Amino acid sequence: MLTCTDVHLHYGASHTLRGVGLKAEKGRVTCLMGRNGVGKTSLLGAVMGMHPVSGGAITWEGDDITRLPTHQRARRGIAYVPQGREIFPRLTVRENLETGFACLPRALRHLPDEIFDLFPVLRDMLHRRGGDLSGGQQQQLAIARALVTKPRLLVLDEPTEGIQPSIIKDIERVIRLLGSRGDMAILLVEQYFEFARDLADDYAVMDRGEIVMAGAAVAMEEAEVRKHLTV
Amino acid sequence: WAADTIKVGILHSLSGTMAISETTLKDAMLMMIDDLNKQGGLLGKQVEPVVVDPASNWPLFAEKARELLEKDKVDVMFGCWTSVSRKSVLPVVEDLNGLLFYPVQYEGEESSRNVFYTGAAPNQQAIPAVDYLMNDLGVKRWVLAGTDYVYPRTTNKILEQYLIDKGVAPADIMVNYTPFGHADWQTIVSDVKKFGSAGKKTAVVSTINGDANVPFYKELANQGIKANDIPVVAFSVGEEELAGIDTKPLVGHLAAWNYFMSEDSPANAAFIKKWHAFTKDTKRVTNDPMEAHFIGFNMWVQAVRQAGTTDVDAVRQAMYGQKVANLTGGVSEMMPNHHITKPVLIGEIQPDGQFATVWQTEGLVAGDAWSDFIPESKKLNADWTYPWVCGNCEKPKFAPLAGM
Amino acid sequence: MGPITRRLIALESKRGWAVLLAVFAFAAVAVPLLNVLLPPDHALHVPTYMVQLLGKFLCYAMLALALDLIWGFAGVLSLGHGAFFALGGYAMGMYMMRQIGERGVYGNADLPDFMVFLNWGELPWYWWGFDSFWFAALMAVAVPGLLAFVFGWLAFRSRITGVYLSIITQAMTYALMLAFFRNEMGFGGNNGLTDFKDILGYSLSADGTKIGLYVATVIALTLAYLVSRFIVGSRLGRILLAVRDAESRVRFIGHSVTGAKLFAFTVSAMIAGVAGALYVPQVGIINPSEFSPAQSIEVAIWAAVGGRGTLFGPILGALSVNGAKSFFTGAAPEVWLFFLGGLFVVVTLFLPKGLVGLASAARRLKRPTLPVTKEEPRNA
Amino acid sequence: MREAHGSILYLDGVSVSFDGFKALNSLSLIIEPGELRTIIGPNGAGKTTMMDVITGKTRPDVGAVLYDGEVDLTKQSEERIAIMGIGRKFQKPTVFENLTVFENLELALAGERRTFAVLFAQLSGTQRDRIAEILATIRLTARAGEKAGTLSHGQKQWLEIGMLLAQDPRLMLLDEPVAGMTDAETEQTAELLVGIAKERSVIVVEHDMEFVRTLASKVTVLHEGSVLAEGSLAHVQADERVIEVYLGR
Amino acid sequence: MSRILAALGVLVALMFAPLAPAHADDAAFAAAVAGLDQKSFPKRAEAVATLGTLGHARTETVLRALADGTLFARKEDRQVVIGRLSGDAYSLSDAATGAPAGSAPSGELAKIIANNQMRGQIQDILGRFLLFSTDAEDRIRAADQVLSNPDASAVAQVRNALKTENEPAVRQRLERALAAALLSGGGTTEERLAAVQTLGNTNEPALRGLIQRTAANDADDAVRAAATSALAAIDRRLVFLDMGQNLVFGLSLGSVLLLAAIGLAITFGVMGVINMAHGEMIMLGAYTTFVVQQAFRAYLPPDLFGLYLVVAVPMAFVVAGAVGVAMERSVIRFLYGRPLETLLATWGISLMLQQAIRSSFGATNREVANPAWMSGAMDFLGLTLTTNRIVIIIFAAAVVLALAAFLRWSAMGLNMRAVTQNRSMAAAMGIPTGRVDALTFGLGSGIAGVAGVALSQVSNVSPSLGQGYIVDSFMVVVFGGVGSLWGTVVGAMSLGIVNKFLEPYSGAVLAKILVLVIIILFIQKRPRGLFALRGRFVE
Ligand SMILES: Nc1ncnc2c1ncn2[C@@H]1O[C@H](COP(=O)(O)OP(=O)(O)OP(=O)(O)O)[C@@H](O)[C@H]1O
Ligand SMILES: Nc1ncnc2c1ncn2[C@@H]1O[C@H](COP(=O)(O)OP(=O)(O)OP(=O)(O)O)[C@@H](O)[C@H]1O
Ligand SMILES: [Mg+2]
Ligand SMILES: [Mg+2]
Repeated sequence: MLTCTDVHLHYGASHTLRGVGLKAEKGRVTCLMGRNGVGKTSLLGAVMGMHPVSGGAITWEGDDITRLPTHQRARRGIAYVPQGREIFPRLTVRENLETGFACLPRALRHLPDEIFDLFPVLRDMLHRRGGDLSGGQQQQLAIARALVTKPRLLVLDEPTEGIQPSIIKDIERVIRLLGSRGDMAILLVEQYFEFARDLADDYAVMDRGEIVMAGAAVAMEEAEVRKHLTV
Repeated sequence: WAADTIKVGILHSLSGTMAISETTLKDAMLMMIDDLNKQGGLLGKQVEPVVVDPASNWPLFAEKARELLEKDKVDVMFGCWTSVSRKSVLPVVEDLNGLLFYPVQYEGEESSRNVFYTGAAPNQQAIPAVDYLMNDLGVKRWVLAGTDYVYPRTTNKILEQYLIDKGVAPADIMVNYTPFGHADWQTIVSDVKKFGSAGKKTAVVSTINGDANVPFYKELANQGIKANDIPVVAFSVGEEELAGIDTKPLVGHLAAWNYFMSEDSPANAAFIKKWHAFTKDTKRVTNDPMEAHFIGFNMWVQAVRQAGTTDVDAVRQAMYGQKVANLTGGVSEMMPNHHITKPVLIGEIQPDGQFATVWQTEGLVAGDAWSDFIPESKKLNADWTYPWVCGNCEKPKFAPLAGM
Repeated sequence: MGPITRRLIALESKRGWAVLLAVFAFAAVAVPLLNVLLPPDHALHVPTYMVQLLGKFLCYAMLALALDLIWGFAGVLSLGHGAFFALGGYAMGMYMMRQIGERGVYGNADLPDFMVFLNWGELPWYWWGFDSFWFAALMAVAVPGLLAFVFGWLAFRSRITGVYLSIITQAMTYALMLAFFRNEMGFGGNNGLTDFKDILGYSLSADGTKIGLYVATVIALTLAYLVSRFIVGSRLGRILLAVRDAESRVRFIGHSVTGAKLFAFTVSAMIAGVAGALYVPQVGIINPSEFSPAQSIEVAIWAAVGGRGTLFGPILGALSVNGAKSFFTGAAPEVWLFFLGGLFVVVTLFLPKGLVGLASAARRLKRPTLPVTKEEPRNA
Repeated sequence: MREAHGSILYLDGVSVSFDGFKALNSLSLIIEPGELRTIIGPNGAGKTTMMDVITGKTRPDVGAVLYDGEVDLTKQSEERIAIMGIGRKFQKPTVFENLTVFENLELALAGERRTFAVLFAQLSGTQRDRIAEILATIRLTARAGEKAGTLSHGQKQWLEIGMLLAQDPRLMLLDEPVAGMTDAETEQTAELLVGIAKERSVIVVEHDMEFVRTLASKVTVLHEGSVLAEGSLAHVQADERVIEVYLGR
Repeated sequence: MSRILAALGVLVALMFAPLAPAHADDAAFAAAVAGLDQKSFPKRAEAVATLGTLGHARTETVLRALADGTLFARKEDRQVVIGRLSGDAYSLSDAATGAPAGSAPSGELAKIIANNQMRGQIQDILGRFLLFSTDAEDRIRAADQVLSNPDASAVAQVRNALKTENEPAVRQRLERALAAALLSGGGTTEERLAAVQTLGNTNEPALRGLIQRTAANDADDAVRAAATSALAAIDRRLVFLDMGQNLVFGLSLGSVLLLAAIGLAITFGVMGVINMAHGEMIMLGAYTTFVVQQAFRAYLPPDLFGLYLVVAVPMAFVVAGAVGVAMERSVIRFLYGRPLETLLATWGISLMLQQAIRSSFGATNREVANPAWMSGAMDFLGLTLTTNRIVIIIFAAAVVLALAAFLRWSAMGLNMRAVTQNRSMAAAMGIPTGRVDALTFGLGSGIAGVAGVALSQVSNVSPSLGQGYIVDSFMVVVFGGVGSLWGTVVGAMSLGIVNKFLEPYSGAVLAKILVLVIIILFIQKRPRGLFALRGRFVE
């Protein structure tokens, strides 16, 4: 289980996360919502160790990972689908996927077929450079790349951005499937309310660097949440 | 100002491209000053070296010279290697009436009241060397290869004129220039080889400068140009440069200087011994510009003693006719044109990195500031003796200096 | 008061002007006075060689300023700025060579000495006109400007950016260096132009001339600074910054990237040319080594040490690096490179914004944003 | 050519290929003045490439791209095209990170473009008001003085839209303008665009069907570089092929 | 004159007995040996000539000693001795008789020095002895000796040698030598015509010169005409040969450029670090070579000396690589994404490294010798290929291929590229970015060090060695297209070749300028280098 307790984060002088607490359990999909600029990405960044937190603790599978460098976290089974795709532009699609091998033992270093079942375009484009793909193709690649690492915690930052509806549906199915398998915790940031609502087992809403609502999805009051999402 | 020491400025690059050559001269100066102090100094005072690093940067030479003269108030400076560094310092020493001893062979065509040239002028190096090749080795075809700057250009111009005067056909002269630090000599060496295969004895007169020599000689060796096929006579390659090259394939190639470390004279043996003791390294070599500094420094010391002061004007006047035993067994004398008399030696490279003298002038040759082979310069006169103060003119130019 | 005047005044804040004036007054008035009025043994006396040294450094500062205009603001790292500097220097050097007249060693009023002894028959055409100071002064600006314009036009039009641009500017200066080394070029080859006697009739060895040149340099630097300030403070300056960040995006909002860069590059080259023209009479020599790529890289180093993109920083950087160099080569001639090299490393690691980073870090506590922009939102 | 006359944008038989891969395949499209057009299509269908062609970023291998019925855009530089009144929001937000939000808008603002003129240009009162208005629209008034680089992803999207508004183009190209926006913001954006389209032509690319519905415009479906279907949203949504390649079941 | 005398002497000697006679006049020989110890070089040369004419059994020994510098005059009695260094002193044997003559320290001996002219004589004399050596190599060398100094006087000997020669390679050489000797005077018209035929299909410049002279000066019209057409044929072939030669020169220059640049293709091309200390990494490699060489000289038997390069390559890689890693960890890693600062910091580091080397090794050049297997030249289809250049071409190719394979196929290679393209995302994929950065930089530096080993073989080793390469290296990497290894290869080769094709026409200085101008113009056409990365991700 991932737990964030009282996480604070600063960019220079600006206090972006102000004591955030969050949990993501294995076998469940935790959805994080909030308006632009409230700190969702920053929180995921804190979980990944992209930016050092200025206070609080993050634990994963019982260990304190607050100060671990990013790649160590990845090696502990945390995979990240960042906002803005962050594809390696000059690596081919295959090579992009293979970067995920870095946290796998040698025996497990192969590309699972499921990935291509989920994103058939990638199979056709294995030799095209990542940077040449269209926006949506890149987004698919980013998700696939995270799955290559066989994660136990999957962190997704607006994974549906720029993806065509039919594939969004596929992604939704996959996330649900992965979530229900029970061995993976999923932390999902999503603006698209219906998508989030349909997927979430748990939810949390952020505003101005704080968690303002949280709980099980079944108990979520849609109107309340929507209020936090409107300006 | 009754300073309690006499200050000697040392203006040699200790970093940058010229450090390769100039660092040694700084060490040599320190050694000689140290030696002098051990013998009781000068005019009852200790001599204090002031070392600066002009870093192979020409404007910095001027800056440092000014600093030495104005801030450190040195009584004399020993320094410079390249002509351009000297040219850069020249206005400064003239402006502030300083004294500079310049120890390197150069292209001539200069005469300054404030500079003493203890290295060779073209007539003390190039012309005798060509004479030797022509008369003793029977060379009929000539390659004049140089780095593209003023010293080689001038020297080659003088030589070309000289050769043509001696009846060499222009077709038998090949002139080639390369950039500074030229590292790829394949084409040129193979051209030389071709040029040399015309059936006439061919020689290369090299004014190739500095770093470029190492790859040049390596290429010569590899393309199999042997000294007895096409000898190369160099004017800028001395013991110091050879120390950086494997000389075994180069045995027999030549150099023309006024001093070789291999000279068999007691003075030289003593000098080398001191040098090895001073540098604590018995492998360190000595070379021609070091000897030039040796002569220049001793002349200056004598002149100061004679004048009883380090005052520049007085010392200058005392310099003329000053005689100093050089390291090759002769006695060099300072001429009124600020050049000295020197023997001209031709040496062949030996496997141990030394030169063996194979020819030398009968007596000593006096340096010419103005070459006889350049029409405009032939008529010029260089004579700085009091009161006819005239360095580059046909008639007196300066009024007698005040107080003299 | 016209809008331009208003903008000129708005270039600096009140404090900015005060500081600028103070520095200017100190440099242009106090330093010469301390030299002339105080006796040489006075503690505050500034010796003439020091004045001359400062003059030389200020020329370097101007060159660094010129580079900052194009590098700091448009992101175009020119590694060939030494070329513009040297060309300006050669223009002035040619004028001073012509001034020597019959006082050359060969007494030939028609030809410079180096041409005489290499047997040149007559003065090459590109030396014509350099008998006139004003022509030379014009050329000192026009030649670098024109070269920059043509070169820049070719390069920017072809969208050569980043290191590619840096390298071709380097190739340019390198090629010019090799060309000027050639004696056939008629610029004195490696020895360059030396042995100058006087400028505008004043003897170069006279203290008065030295101080005059120094003051001229201070004034020129100040003007160059103000011109640069004006440019970077204008909307064009903002476009340059935008070009630095995302060049192609600028095109999509309709601004001409080529035009903006070309303008800055040309102005920058002209400033460098002026710096070179002032430099030569003060150091007494101009030779092709000023074209050497290492020299141009060093200019970038000065700018970086001082703080890129601040105009003032590069000036500070040039002064301090050269001051340090001057000091260390005298004080620790054998090991000074350790000090200088170490200085560069320390500055990068601990002063990421250069020397001015020190000052502005302190100032930022009081002033929240950039001077040019802080007004806008309030009015909006 | 007759068809081109009177249209604001006219694409005919445009093909673009990269190393043999056809990103656009004989694409034809006509936009009328004042029209709002939505373009949808699977990932990789060529939507962004089409915009690249229109704005001069990519040159087509063959085909005609005419603006205003006569200007051949394939012969124009990016600057010229922008000056002629075609503005674009990029799929991946690209703003000038080292300029403030305000300055980003100032540069985009319609007006002087000549190099010497911008050297002396100054903002007039009305221009300032315009920028203020836009800042309010994109809800970045509070951050006007901050460097654009510090904005969050969504805020950069907004800033891009703001820059487009400031540019005041005759033809606006928006590549996924609501990606990363909340549902409420999406709605607002839709309203904004509908408003804008009253005076100028707008082309929007989006995958968000809700948004497309709100726009209530003619929809073009692109697939493998050419037009697959065209018509009202309801019409294309009912098209089997569109469901197959794009919408999914 | 003395040369001809010597030759004549040999001739006489050989006419009496093909191998050196055993009972010549010992007294005359001793006198000639004593004559070597004179101040005047011309006199010494005469003595050498006399030695040649005497054809004494010890002639060869004495002349060899003279050439090798082991012939001395004992200072006290001016006895001419051959000295062999044993310990601090020389053990001596009388030069004239070979009798032991005790030993003496070097101070008591004056070396008898041969000058150029004498060495030439000795070579001629000894060379012709070799025509009858039992070793085919020796005979070829002797024939070449005649060939390079053709002289009418050699005709008889060469004919003699041809009578007994069976080795085809030697025969061919001898025939040419004979032809050359005949053309140099002494041959009949028919013989000369035949000689022109024989030499007409060679390309050696020396022989071309001979034919040219024949075409101009021969007494006989027919011979002149034959020579003229042979000359034309040779010149036609030479045009192609010249092109071939230029190509080889170009490839060789290209390889040097490539080696200098290849490390930079990693640190700058792949990592994006503007590494101004790159040249100093090359320098470190060169100094490592020097140190290894000195160690070999000091501690290992001389016959192993040739292997010092084999040791130097890995050593240089390790030394430069380690310095690179240290540099990366201590400075550069704080500067990623700030290319400006890396420029500044690495410049500072480069200054310090230079000074460090200067302080510890001295400011002057250090001598690095070519091992025997890297010296000399070989003939290939009429092209002279110097061995060290060929080795360098091959070495450069090997380094590039190894590196390309590493980057392409190893996991590390992939990680390197990923890290440099997007550092934080690479970390999120579990790649230890810090280690990868350090190793990448170390690899680039190490390769630069390896390049230093090669460059020490053609160039000088001094503290400012690196400065000489830095500009060219950046030029090559950028011209080829940053980030493309093949670009670097092609860039280096094309610059090398263009330079070498221009040089014969324009001279070295202009060629260099022209190459720079070509780079500037070429970049206009390809603003991102030869092998530009294309695609939508590049702006
Ligand atoms: N690198 C940074 N430097 C300074 N400020 C930053 C930085 N990254 C983000 N911020 C600021 O921190 C705040 C939170 O940003 P964050 O990216 O976490 O928002 P978000 O909730 O993910 O928004 P969005 O939905 O737009 O992606 C924003 O106000 C943003 O401007
Ligand atoms: N430079 C290029 N090199 C190779 N392929 C390219 C290049 N540019 C685009 N493509 C390919 O062209 C196709 C069209 O890309 P484009 O970006 O236009 O798609 P899109 O319709 O905008 O998709 P999305 O909805 O995902 O943004 C894609 O398959 C893409 O991979
Ligand atoms: Mg976000
Ligand atoms: Mg797209």
